Amino acid sequence: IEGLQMKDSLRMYNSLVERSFNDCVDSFRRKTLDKQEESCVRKCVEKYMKHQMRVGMRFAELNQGAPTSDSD
Amino acid sequence: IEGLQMKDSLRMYNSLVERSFNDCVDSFRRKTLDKQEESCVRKCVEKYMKHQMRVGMRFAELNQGAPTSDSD
Amino acid sequence: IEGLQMKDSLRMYNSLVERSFNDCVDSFRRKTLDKQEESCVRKCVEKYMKHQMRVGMRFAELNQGAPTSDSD
Amino acid sequence: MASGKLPTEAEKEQIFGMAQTEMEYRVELFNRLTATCFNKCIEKRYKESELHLGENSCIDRCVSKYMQVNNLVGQLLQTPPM
Amino acid sequence: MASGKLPTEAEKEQIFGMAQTEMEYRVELFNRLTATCFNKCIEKRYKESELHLGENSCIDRCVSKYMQVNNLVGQLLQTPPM
Amino acid sequence: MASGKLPTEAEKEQIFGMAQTEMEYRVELFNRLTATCFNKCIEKRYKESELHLGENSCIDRCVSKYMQVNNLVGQLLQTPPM
Repeated sequence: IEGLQMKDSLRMYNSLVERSFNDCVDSFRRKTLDKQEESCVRKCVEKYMKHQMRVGMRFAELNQGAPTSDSD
Repeated sequence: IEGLQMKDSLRMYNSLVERSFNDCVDSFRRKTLDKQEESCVRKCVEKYMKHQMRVGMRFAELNQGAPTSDSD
Repeated sequence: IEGLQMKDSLRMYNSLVERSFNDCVDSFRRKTLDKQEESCVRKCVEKYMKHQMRVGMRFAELNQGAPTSDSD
Repeated sequence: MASGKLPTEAEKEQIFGMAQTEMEYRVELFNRLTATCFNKCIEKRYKESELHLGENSCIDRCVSKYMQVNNLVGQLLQTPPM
Repeated sequence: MASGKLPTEAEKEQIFGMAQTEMEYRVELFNRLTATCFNKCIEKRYKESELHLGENSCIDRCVSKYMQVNNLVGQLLQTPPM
Repeated sequence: MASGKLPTEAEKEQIFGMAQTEMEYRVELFNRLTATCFNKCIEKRYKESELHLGENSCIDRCVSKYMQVNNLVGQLLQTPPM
């Protein structure tokens, strides 16, 4: 089970790298990241982690049948 | 082997949920599905199952080297 | 470990088939590949293998901390 | 499993296998849900590192709708069409 | 495996492992083929729940062409490009 | 593992498990990197079977930048935001 969690978080890690690379890097005229690309990757990762945390909370609520705060 | 089939059908299930969600749900002004979205999901799932069944038949035929009915 | 490599190369194989099919086949008026589609698949596969080899060399260099030939 | 009896080794293994499959299913559901709602709700220009109000409420509704689709598909696959 | 001899435990395990890998390969081939042909052939507006004539013949040809590409790639990977 | 002692069976298994997970991680990194750089750098019309100069240098830079993003994400996930 521990091994499974480890594997899963490594897969999440790899998919986050791919996503931020795809969304932030489009020029291949240099072989190092420029300031703008680096800043974009930072924001992408932070946003993704916050997003994932929020999804996790909602997901847990729905699985426990708890009422949600957002009215329809 | 049984475990593998189980795992595989759960993966298929998850991918069908993702597909029908992506194709049918685009508005996030409410937190429940409206009639149109629900009907779209139903049709998507039914079409997908029929599609999969037909692909399965053709796949089996080709694997057995059986002649196909469709002329070139 | 050997089993893992086998599994991995079969996954690579399947993804290359999917990629070349997606990039090269768009018409479904016949049930056999025409000359142009077949030639496209051949080139796609050859390019992909050469690409993968080059990526592999660069990847290995970076993992060993070796200097790369391309200046920034 | 017969009631009033302790599970045998084989039964224990089967139960453990099912629990693992169930967990893998839930992990995959969560991962697909997370990626899908990120695509649907989050601005890709990444100007800020905070989620703004619109993104937050979009996420809540997206999770809710995704789980509804998940339940609906589950129902549909149990009752074969026609 | 030597002919005329029963397989040892280790050989049995190896054979079983190969059969499992082969099955996983075919399952993945089928899943990718199914998803790809759905993308190429099926109308995404989902007005009906039936497959219409055009979709059905598209599926048949798509499966046939996909398997041809599968075979062609297999041939190409066995003869290394110069 | 205590220094000066041989690893027990359980420790050996754990070490082997970690090595396998590490290898699976690297294989997945390599596969995603390969597919991503193919999408970013290679012409999809497939007129030739050779990689031309522009594609080759794009691949080199793409691999380099991808690994930088990989390292950056690793740093960011170790220092929690705020």
